[in-house]
Amino acid sequence: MYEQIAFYLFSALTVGLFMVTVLSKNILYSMTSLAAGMVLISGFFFLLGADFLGVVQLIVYVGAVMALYAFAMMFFDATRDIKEKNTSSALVFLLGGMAALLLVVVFAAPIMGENIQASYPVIEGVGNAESVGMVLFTKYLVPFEVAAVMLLVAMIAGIILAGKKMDHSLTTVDDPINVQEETK
Amino acid sequence: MIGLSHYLIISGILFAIGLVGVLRRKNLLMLFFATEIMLNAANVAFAAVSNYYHDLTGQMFAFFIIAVAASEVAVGLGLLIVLYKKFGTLDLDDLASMKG
Amino acid sequence: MEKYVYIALFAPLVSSIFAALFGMSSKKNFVGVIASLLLATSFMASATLASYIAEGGAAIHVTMMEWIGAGDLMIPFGFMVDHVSVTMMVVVTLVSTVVHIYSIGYMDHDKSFNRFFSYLSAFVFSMLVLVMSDNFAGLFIGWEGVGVCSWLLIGFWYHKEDVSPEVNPSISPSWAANEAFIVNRIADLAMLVGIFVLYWNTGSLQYDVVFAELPHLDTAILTTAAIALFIGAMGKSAQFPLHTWLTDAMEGPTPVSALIHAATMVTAGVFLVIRANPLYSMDAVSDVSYFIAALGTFVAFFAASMALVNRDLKRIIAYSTLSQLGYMFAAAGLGAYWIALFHLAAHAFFKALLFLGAGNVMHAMHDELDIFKMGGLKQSMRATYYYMGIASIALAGIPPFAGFFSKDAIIETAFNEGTLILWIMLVVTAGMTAFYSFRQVFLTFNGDHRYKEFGIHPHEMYKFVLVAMSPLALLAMIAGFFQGSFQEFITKLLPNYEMSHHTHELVYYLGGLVLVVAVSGIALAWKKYGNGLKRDEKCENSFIYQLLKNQYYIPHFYAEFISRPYALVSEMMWRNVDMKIVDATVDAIAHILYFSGDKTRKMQTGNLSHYLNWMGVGFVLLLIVAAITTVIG
Amino acid sequence: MDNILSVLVFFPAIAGLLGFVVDKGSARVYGISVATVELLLALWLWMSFDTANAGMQYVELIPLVPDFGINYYVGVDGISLFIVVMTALMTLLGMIGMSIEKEIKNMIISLLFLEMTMIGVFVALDAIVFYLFWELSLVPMLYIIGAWGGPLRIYASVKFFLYTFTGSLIMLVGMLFMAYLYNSVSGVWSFSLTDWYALVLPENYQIWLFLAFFAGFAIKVPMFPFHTWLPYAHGQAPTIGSVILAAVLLKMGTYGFVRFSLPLFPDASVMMIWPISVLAIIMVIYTAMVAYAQEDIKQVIAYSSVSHMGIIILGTFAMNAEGISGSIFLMLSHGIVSGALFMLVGVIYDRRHTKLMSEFGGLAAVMPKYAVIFGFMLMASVGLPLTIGFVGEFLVLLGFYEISPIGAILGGTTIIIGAIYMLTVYKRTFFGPVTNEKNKTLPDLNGKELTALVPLVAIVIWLGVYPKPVLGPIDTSVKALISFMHEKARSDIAKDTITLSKSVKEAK
Repeated sequence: MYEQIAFYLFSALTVGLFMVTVLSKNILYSMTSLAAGMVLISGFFFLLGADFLGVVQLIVYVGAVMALYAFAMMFFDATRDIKEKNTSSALVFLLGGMAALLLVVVFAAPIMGENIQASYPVIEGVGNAESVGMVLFTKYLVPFEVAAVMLLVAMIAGIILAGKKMDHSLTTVDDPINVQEETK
Repeated sequence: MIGLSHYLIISGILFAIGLVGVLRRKNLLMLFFATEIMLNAANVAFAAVSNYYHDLTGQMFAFFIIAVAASEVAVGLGLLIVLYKKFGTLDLDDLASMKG
Repeated sequence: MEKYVYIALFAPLVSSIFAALFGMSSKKNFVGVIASLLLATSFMASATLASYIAEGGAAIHVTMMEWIGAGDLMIPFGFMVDHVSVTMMVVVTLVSTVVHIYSIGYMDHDKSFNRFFSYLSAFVFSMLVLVMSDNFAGLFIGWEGVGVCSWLLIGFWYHKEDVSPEVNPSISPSWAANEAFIVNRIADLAMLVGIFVLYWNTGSLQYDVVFAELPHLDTAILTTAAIALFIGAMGKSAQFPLHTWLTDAMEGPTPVSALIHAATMVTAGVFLVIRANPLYSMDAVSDVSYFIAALGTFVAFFAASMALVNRDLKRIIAYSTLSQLGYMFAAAGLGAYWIALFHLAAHAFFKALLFLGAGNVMHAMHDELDIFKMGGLKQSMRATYYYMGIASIALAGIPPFAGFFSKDAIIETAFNEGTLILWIMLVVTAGMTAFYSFRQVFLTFNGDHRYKEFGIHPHEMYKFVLVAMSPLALLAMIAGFFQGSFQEFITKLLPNYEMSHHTHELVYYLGGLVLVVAVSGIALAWKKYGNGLKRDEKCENSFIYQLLKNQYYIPHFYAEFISRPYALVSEMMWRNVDMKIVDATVDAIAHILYFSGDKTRKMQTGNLSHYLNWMGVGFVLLLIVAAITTVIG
Repeated sequence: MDNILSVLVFFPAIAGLLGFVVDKGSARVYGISVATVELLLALWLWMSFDTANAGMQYVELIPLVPDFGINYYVGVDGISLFIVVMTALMTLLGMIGMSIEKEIKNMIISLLFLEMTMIGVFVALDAIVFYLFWELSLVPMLYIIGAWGGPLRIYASVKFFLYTFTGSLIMLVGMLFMAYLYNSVSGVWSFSLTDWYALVLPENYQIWLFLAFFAGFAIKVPMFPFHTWLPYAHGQAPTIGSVILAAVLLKMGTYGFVRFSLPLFPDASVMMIWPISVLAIIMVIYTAMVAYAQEDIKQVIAYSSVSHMGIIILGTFAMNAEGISGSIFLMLSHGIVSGALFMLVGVIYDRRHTKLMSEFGGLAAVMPKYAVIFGFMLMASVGLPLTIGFVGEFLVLLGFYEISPIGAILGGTTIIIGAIYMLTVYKRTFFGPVTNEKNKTLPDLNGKELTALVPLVAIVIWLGVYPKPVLGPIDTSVKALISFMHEKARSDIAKDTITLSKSVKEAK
């Protein structure tokens, strides 16, 4: 009963908030509703017993990613309304609607593999964070490390692209060597 | 009783919302937002499947998706800043330079 | 004895290669002399072999080496000298020796003198391979070889231009050469089929093996083989409907006409039927044999009729050759193989003589061939006149010359077999033969000197040429007396053919009848042409005359209904089918790809949003597929 | 010299690489010397070849991708030996007779690479290696046509490349499926032909695989109606390109039929006899007629090539030793004769820069040596006995007669219509008066051209009179092939059609 109420509440709210994100003309509204939606998504995760994932969602998405967006927005003129030529919105909504409908059809259809064997079954009596940790640091160790490297790379890339010589755009300079010399 | 299908359907609807955003918006930042929505929709589906099949693989996937999303935002936003500095806009209609 | 076989066979080849070495240099008399000497050597060797065989020697088989060996097929270069082939060898080498010597004189002024001897000797070699081979494949080598030499020699004066058929029915030497080659090829295909049939049913192509197997074969197979081989023979021997090339082949130098298109090559068909007599004398193929006889008779009559009105000296002789070949086929078809062979030999002598005589006339008349423009040549060309007279008497079948014995035997055979229609036609043809032979002789040598208005001063041929012709003249006169001994000689190999008792009683009446017909033909010719040319407009404009003059419109028919449509269809195949259908289809596929790329290029607007829209479309399409499969599955 | 085959394959390529450092002026001499050495090696291979042995000889096997059973696996038998020798010979003679001055060095290098790929195709016993060489052969030819060709060269070379490439991709799919089938039966991966031979497939698989291979081979041959790339390629290619294309590249298709289609899919081959022979007969007659309608001498010879390839196909599908031996011999003879004919056309093209028959006439008087050699090749082309052309044609028609008398007769019309178009060309070019002023002073063959052509004339006569040294080894291998196919065939009708030795039928 609890679960049902929570599910429908979260569903209604996320759908609503994300609609606002997608349709709003103001970036600030969009971002705020997106952040709110993310929080509610973590609610789904808690409902689904993926506690660790929910926490990660909150920390990474709502915390880090949204903060990053917020900072980035400061470079742009965020308070102004965005002027866009939203042509052929009929097509867009047709495609979106069809996609939703079809996804519903596909997902509503009985899942074929009723006898799917769980390759990393949830261990009874062990907490979610523990079991995630066990799988992550055994079976998924290599991907985990790769992901870590990827994050590092992304961080450096972000710094290089946005930081340092903020008054020189690396893509517009004709002679990168001179820029390097200047930076020295 | 809330079943797997419920979660999958809500995930589908969320994905479709993200898709509408991707298709409709011209502002690159908005496209990023829409992409995040789609990624989150996928995460919900993964978590749901993981839960209903008692298999942690789904959560692992969702976990990595979050990692990828974080990196994407970091790099993507950096690029957006460069782009904005160069062209002074983030509107795709103004950025079309690769006409075939 | 084997060495004589090799000498007889390879002396002409050596001669050919020797002459070919000088093929591109200017005229060298010694080339002709050496070629003639080598040919004479070959004749000597052949004669030696003939006497050896005549004295009762066993047939000689030599196998030089393996030629083609694949699967179960084994074809050697094998040669066989037996009664039939030795007869042919003697005839071929004799006539060709004479023709070689004759050519030294005749080709005197031709700048391609050496080349001519090379071709001529190559022809003799091919012909010898043809007659001496001990298997069908070897026969086919010679068969095609003589075809090529014939092509080379008909087209010897290749530099002449094509003219319209009204001016010269042969159009040009090169045209005539191609016609001869292609028509012969049609028959050769049938011959190949005959060879295939025999191979797949007897497992060999050796004569002895094949003939030994024949009695075990189906009637259908035998009939197929007999028909196919005979069609092959029809091409080489220019039987209707493949006859048109022979008269056109007269474009070649006259010695060539004498050797190839009278004495030797065209008789190859007859030789084939004689060689394959075990096949053709079988009861199972009696219908085919009868057809051969009937066709031969028809051709004899048909060709003679065209000779009646022709004005071209060489073409008249060519028609008479055709007609005589018909006689030979009639005899062979009726089972009288030895008589056919006898007529073949006798005909070779007097017909070669006739052609060589015609060559002298041509030489004298500066290549003018229209007998209406000649006349009264006997004063200036007495020897030639006698030679042609002898040959014509022999051809007309007046005793005691050779033609009487051989031709009369054929006519008797037709009577003996009870094929009355054939007999009547052959008798009538004998009369026509006499008429046209003497029409030609009288128009050429007797009467007024019509050539004078064209400013021609005829002169006799060189002495040595005339001497060289004498053996042929002698044989044309006396060959008939050897009929009995020849029969005795040849029937050791060939089935004997004896007249029935009834025919034997009537033989004098029959011979007398033929003789009367022939003499009346000559008399008619004398009456009409003996004292010069009197043209009869009414007769010349009559339908029959025009029909005969235009060769029954057969060349015209072939040109209109075979050559032209072939060219048109070929052109259409290329321009319409190949270019517009086959190739266009390929190009159309390429164009579809190209245009679809060209059209879809507009999708590349450079606007990311548009790309994303297209991506959305693709995503939805994929979803549709997924949905359909989940719902259905 | 156990690895003579590798030497044969890679020597020209390595020499070609070294050719980049050779001085431009001596590039031609360099190319000719390399090709001569290659020919000598090929002749050495022939001399030391064990003619009594029907199997593969000089086999080399080096694993390349062991997990998928891909090996560098080469060997020769009687079927491929002579094609290899002919390839070396034609490359050499083509180079000697070549008149190209422009970018001679690049041409020589292209030719040497082409030689590697061609020899590679004929000695490869591994499907992947075969495919590799097969496709690589397109590249140098693309350059040769595209860089040295006539005005339409780009169109012609692209058409040649894409058309044949499409076919071979389908063949590749067939090869992969074949390997998959082999894997599913035996559990290991293998692309080795000798392994594949052992695999007996159900008939429905055979048909599909046969068709996949057919697509590759038929376009290469080229069979009607896939032939239209050929006249363009020949029409635009420089002389040397046409020579190699006609002499060797086309043979890859027919060789493929003998090496792959027949032994791998005996039942399917027997089932496909009818459709294929109908195509082949159409090809023989139709292209011969088209050849007759041409105005360009080179196009006549190009179409005549197609027509003769039809005869080769007929022989291949005769399913008896006579027919298949004949078709392989005909491959050689067609290679020699059509190569020579293209060289001959190149001779007058060099002098007059036109190939239209209407521009010529009476050349026999002006260029007698040329006319004689052309005449020899013409006679070989129309299949005159005692020339090389007859032996193969005779055997093929003889062999096919057993399958179908009507088919053999229809195919046999080639001796008539072949004579028609060839004699017409000869008459229009060489006979008649010399009408065109420009032709009156044409020089006859020079030493270079004679050096290239006279050996071909000698071969034409030698192998016409005494084909045994070549036909013998071919026949030995073909007999082994036939008995292998007979053993392997599943259906009775196929067993019955593939005959071991039944030339003498039961006397009825």
